Amino acid sequence: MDDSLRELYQEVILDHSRHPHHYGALEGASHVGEGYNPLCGDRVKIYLTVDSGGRITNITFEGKGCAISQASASLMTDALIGRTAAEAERLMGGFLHLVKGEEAGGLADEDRERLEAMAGVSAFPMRVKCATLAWHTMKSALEGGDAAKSE
Amino acid sequence: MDDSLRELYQEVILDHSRHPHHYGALEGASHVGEGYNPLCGDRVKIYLTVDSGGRITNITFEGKGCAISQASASLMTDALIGRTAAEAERLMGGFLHLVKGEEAGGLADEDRERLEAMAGVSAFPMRVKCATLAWHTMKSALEGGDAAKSE
Amino acid sequence: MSAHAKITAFDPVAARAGFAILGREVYGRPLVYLDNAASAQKPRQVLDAMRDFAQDEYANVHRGVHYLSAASTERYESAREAVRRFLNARAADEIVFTKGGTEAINLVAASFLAPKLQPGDEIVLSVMEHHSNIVPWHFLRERQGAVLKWVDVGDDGSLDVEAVEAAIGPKTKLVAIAHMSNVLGTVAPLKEIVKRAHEKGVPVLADGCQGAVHEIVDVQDLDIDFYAITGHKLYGPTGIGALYGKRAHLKAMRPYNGGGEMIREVTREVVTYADPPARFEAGTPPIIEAVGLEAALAYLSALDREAVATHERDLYAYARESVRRFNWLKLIGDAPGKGAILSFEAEGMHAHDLATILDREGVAVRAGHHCAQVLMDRFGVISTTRASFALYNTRSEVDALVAALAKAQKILG
Amino acid sequence: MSAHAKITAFDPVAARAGFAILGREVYGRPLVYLDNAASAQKPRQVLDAMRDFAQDEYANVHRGVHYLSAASTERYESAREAVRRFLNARAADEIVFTKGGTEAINLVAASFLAPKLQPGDEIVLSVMEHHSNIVPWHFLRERQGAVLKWVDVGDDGSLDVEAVEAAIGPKTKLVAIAHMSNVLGTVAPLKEIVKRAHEKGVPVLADGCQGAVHEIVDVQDLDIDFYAITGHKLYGPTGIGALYGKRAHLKAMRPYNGGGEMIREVTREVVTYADPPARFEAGTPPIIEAVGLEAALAYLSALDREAVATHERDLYAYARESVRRFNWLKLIGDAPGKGAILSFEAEGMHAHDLATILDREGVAVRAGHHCAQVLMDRFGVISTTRASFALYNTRSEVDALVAALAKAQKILG
Ligand SMILES: Cc1ncc(COP(=O)(O)O)c(C=O)c1O
Ligand SMILES: Cc1ncc(COP(=O)(O)O)c(C=O)c1O
Repeated sequence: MDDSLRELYQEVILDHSRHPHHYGALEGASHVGEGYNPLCGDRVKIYLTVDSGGRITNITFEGKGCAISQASASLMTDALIGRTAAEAERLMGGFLHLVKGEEAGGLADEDRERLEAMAGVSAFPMRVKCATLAWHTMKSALEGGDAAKSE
Repeated sequence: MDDSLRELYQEVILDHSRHPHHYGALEGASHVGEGYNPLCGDRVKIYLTVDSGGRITNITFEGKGCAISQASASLMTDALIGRTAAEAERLMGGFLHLVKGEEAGGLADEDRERLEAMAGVSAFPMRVKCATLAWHTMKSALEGGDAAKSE
Repeated sequence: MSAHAKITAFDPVAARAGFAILGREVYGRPLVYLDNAASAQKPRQVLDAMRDFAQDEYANVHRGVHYLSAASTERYESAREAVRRFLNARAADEIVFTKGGTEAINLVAASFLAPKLQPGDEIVLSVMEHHSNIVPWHFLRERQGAVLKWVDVGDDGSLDVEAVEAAIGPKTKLVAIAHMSNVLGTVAPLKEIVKRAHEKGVPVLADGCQGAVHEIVDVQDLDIDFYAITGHKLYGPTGIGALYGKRAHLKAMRPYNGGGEMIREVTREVVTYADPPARFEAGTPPIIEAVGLEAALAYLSALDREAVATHERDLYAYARESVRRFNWLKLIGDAPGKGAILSFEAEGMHAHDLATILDREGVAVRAGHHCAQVLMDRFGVISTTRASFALYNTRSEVDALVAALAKAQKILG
Repeated sequence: MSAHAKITAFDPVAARAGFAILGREVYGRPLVYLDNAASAQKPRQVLDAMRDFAQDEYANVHRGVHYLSAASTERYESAREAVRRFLNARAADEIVFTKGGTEAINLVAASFLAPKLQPGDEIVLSVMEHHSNIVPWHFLRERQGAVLKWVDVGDDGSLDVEAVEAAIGPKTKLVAIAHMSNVLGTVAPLKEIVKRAHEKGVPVLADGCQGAVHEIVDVQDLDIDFYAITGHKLYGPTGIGALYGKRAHLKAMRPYNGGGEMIREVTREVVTYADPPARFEAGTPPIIEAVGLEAALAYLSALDREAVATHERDLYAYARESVRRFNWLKLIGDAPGKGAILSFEAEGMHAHDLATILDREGVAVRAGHHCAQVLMDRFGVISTTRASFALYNTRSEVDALVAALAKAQKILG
């Protein structure tokens, strides 16, 4: 099998996509964002709660999509819960670099390790949008903005 | 000089274009037609009188145009004055064949001789419209139809 | 000629030699190109014709008296005649060159229908339409209050003439139907649809972007009002398509784009327009592309097209049979007489994941909504995976597809 | 670098080697192609790029995840970036691919101006416009009651910024001006026009179909709102052009054609649209042509464009000087700083007769109204003869033109 495929569809990705963490609606969410990938029609909805100190106390997501987008959303919830908005911002930036195969400067070592599984996407430029959909949606939810799309 | 050019711009053509026969408006014309060549913007106006027996007793023309279109109009007036509408129709058909380099079946020998000077146009497909403008206009004037265009 | 003789009258393996790209590899594996409904590859004859023309005879058309301009004009008008012949239109002036199939349909919406549309007027279209045969009508809904009447397809993807007829009412101003669906492969019963619509005085436009590639089209026999084609699916170049329109319609229509070539006379105060087809061809047309399209139609027409169709249907039947072993694979579209398009949903596997894995095996298929979101809704899916076949595909390529699907299942399943 | 050094930095004779067609004969004489304002010939690089791409990398763009589709998409978007660079636009999403210059202007008329136009609103344009920058505005006059305000040119063909400013009133909604006239060669003082128009809050569209070929364009420096170009005059393929539009304008504009790729979501009831530039690129775009256009821009950009401009101006000056001997020849358009276009009337000789005779001498010029009838009216002529120069023309070709003119005089004079 093609190495980059093995890299892309590695066990941890498939696990996350089959059994996503924090899946479902979140009652009493303080922020909600909706994302749409016009390329494939996939959608994602992100719910989150930010406490008075600006810390993200919970994140959940809903939606259907490919293994990449599902795993990415699932990994994202793990990575961002407990962060401040500013920390989340930096992490999101680092993630975008990671999946584009660029130098992911903004990531602390443990974050990089946690998200490393998504790095395989960089060998599949047409799939980068799948990986970033949830993250863009998260960003726009945090900013209270419009529905994101992965374009 | 190129033979086909000599053929096209032969003396009789240049003579007709410089000193066109039956040039000007015709008072009391029974039919009038206007022709327009959108390719170059040239116009021609044909006046004619048809008597009660259906014979064309007079034709004149006005307008500006290239040597080919002017000569063709001038030659046409000579050729058609005195003909019945039906005769004119046949002659016009023959002329169209002539300038396209096709077998000009419908032409009597003397008509063919008279119009032969225009046969050189057939080597210049882009100029056939110049040669036929007056004739198409004549036809539409006879039929009492719309302004002709040479298309 | 018997059906068997027809098959042997076309040899796909020999045909492949004319398509250099089919000999290439991707990721070290032989390319298996099964994305033909999106766009077909172009035979050497098309590329040669375009290059030779550009290198030897090119100039702008229509407006010049010089040699190259005359030569170019002749080639351009000869391409129009080739399209006329291909569709069996009555006259070449019923053929309008466009930039593609999409523009051809937009032209009908803007120049034929828009000027006479009243709020509440209805346009009948099917749920299997490509966005190119939906959005122009949505424009008329948004801007002029038109009402879109949707004709459903059966669960097997078949389109029923009775359903079309039932959707036609006293306010219907146009029926707009794909000759062949780019997802289901369904071939619409066009002739019968036209007959029923005409009985009610309603004109019919066919989106022939797929249909013209795989069916033999005779617009006179169909008695259809408008028929749109696109060059790049017909083994021709991008940047060109054509609209067939009955002369009486075209004559009555207002222009589409404004510019050079489509006018009769322009002054500061007024403008008058040229006759069709020039009226609808503003500006410098796709000249080199027209030459390429003529070469593509010549290429197609030199083949035994019945034999090609038989070959393509055989590929579909073989593929359909071959994927039976995958119980996780659900076909979408299986109407009788359908074209060689295999669309499916894969249980537990997303179309994009599947397509990515197939791609690394060298197998190019499409995943997504295929510009047919209304149809996706109809079948309750977000996207499908689609393998679409062309004349140069072979049974062994079907085998490669099947092997790649098995691999995908191993990875994702 | 001194002006002299710049001249030597471009060698037209060497450049000719890249254009196979320039080596051919017509009627047994060497071709002297002086119809470049109608369309330019294409260098080998352009033809190679198109062919190589079609033969090796072609598939439809955007919608596929497979290798060829990704490669194609990359090439297509790289072409967009090349246009951005060529015009120095801020961002690539300000570049919309069209089928040509004419469509680019129509797009602005239909999607930018039409939706906000009230009866009586005014559009300012000059009498030297090409029909492509007249008829779209006539449409708005016919259909929505717009008023066309015409800016005259001087007797030498020059366009005065004061005259443009004077035509702008409180009801002016757009100024639409050719960057360079295709008949007069006049170069409009675009930057100053934009400045004056913006002071009055009026946006400006430039028809750059000629201007972009001969001038170095910087849309940011010009601060212009829209700039239209066409591929085939830029030594590129037919079937493609582009519109630059400021992002804020494009974002606010409604779509043009409807179809695939320009949507966000389509249902039976509604449709939502993609962001620019996709919003304006319905259907399969001219993909192979975009690759060709990128090659053409690369070709141009690799040259010392100042040196090319100097060479072209030298050709014009030489031609102008050379035809002085013909007292029957009356130049039309002789504004300072004009481009290399020699238009003239010949006393006692009709332009078409002249062009026919020149043609048989191998000299390709244009005769007619050049899609500029309003300008013909302005100068009281029905048509002109036009010799228009490109980078590959030479002084000896000017000599050939002059010799052919002398011959024409002998035949017709
Ligand atoms: C000044 C000008 N504007 C617009 C156009 C139209 O360009 P196209 O015919 O490529 O659409 C032309 C050329 O024909 C032109 O010279
Ligand atoms: C059925 C159908 N209609 C219309 C189109 C649009 O054709 P084009 O993209 O060439 O304009 C396509 C292909 O994209 C199609 O498959």
